Amino acid sequence: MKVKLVYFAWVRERIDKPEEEIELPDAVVTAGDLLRHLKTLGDGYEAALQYPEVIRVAVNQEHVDHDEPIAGAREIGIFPPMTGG
Amino acid sequence: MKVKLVYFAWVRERIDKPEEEIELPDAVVTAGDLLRHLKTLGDGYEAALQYPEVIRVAVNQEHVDHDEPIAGAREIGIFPPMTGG
Amino acid sequence: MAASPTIRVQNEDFHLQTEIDRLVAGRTDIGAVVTFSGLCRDDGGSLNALELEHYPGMAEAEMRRIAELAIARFSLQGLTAIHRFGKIAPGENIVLVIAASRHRQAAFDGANFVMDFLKTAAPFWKKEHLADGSTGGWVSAKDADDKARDKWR
Amino acid sequence: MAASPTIRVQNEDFHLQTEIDRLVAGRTDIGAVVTFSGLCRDDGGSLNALELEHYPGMAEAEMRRIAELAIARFSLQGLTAIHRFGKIAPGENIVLVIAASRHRQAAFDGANFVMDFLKTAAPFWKKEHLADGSTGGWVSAKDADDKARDKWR
Repeated sequence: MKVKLVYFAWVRERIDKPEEEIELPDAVVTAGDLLRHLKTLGDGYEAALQYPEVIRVAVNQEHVDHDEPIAGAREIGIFPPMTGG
Repeated sequence: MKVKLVYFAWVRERIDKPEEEIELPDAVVTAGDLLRHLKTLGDGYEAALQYPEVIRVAVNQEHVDHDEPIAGAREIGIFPPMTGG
Repeated sequence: MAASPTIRVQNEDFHLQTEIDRLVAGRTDIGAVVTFSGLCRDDGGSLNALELEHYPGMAEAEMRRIAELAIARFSLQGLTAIHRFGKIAPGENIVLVIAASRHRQAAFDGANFVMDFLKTAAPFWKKEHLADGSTGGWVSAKDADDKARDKWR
Repeated sequence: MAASPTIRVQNEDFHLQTEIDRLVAGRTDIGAVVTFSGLCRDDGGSLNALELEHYPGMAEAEMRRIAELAIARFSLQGLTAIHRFGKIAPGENIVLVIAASRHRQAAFDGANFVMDFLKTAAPFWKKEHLADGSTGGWVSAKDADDKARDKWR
């Protein structure tokens, strides 16, 4: 599955790019699987996703929990807890 | 004791004057005594103070309970429950 | 030093933006501003105007007392309370409360507290003037307003 | 029919009075308007600016979702939520929420609810730029904000 990933705040800074398209292995089923997979892709990913439990994931611009499947995602956002307002 | 009484809203309308100075008998000690005394002064007072328990009293522009003494009052306000805001 | 409230009782309308600007201008220690505007409402189209009567002197004094309680209780950085009197048509402003604080909940609570006490303790009374030319009588005080006030006990 | 919220995410400042006027103009069914303004605060004088980053598209969508929840839950007559992005100096506006309703508590609760969820669910992030030219880093999310949100459960 090919998917567009978009990164924000310090996740974006550590991975050092705002977005990318990547091909996901079949074993990546849930949002949590995706974070674990990305973490293996290099030092920047490792630094960004060191504590995956704090990372938020949005599929097609809607929040999802880490145990939710990402099948059918066109765009997946990956970012730290929100601090707006 | 001579005191200035000021009336508001339907208390004012029923007594049919906005204020007056009256001489109080010595037996009038508390705010409640004052209401009971005023009620005897005529039909308008009777109509205004028919249900004295709902009437609010302010001594020198500060709310008082009906059992509080009014000694030393220069001005006593008598009015229905407030409905501002 | 506790902030000093701005209190006004007036016939003329107020301008919310002007009052906020006055409260926050040149300051960088305010993180949250909550305003409450109370307007003359007319659901059924039967109201011509509300007439607001007040107890001059005592109205300002009560509003100031309530405002100072709120400043102390919620550590507010600033507070403004303005109440109009006279005839007010549907859609027009009646009352404005502005609370400024470092953090958002204090500003919400401060404005809410002031409104609850203002409703039940500030000497104002509303009389209805109906569209058909008659007088709808004096608005009755609501138990719900006493209950709203009691939530701050 | 439920009111439709006004949602905007923008770089430029907003004007509170204009937004209120837009919400209440020509209406006589609104009795209460509560506004919340969140400002960039700098207690110590060490902050040059906050930089607000957001997730375009999702930020608006989340704000709209939160606004529609608030309208339904508190029977609001109108709701406006505006959030800025980009560099914001101390004393400047960051966010505005306006809730309009028949009665006052619904307007207070509506604006408070929207702010609590906006803080914890709308995709915005704050980075500090310090007066000495350095970067203070990203602002951390606060447990207190999660707790504030959970009071609506």
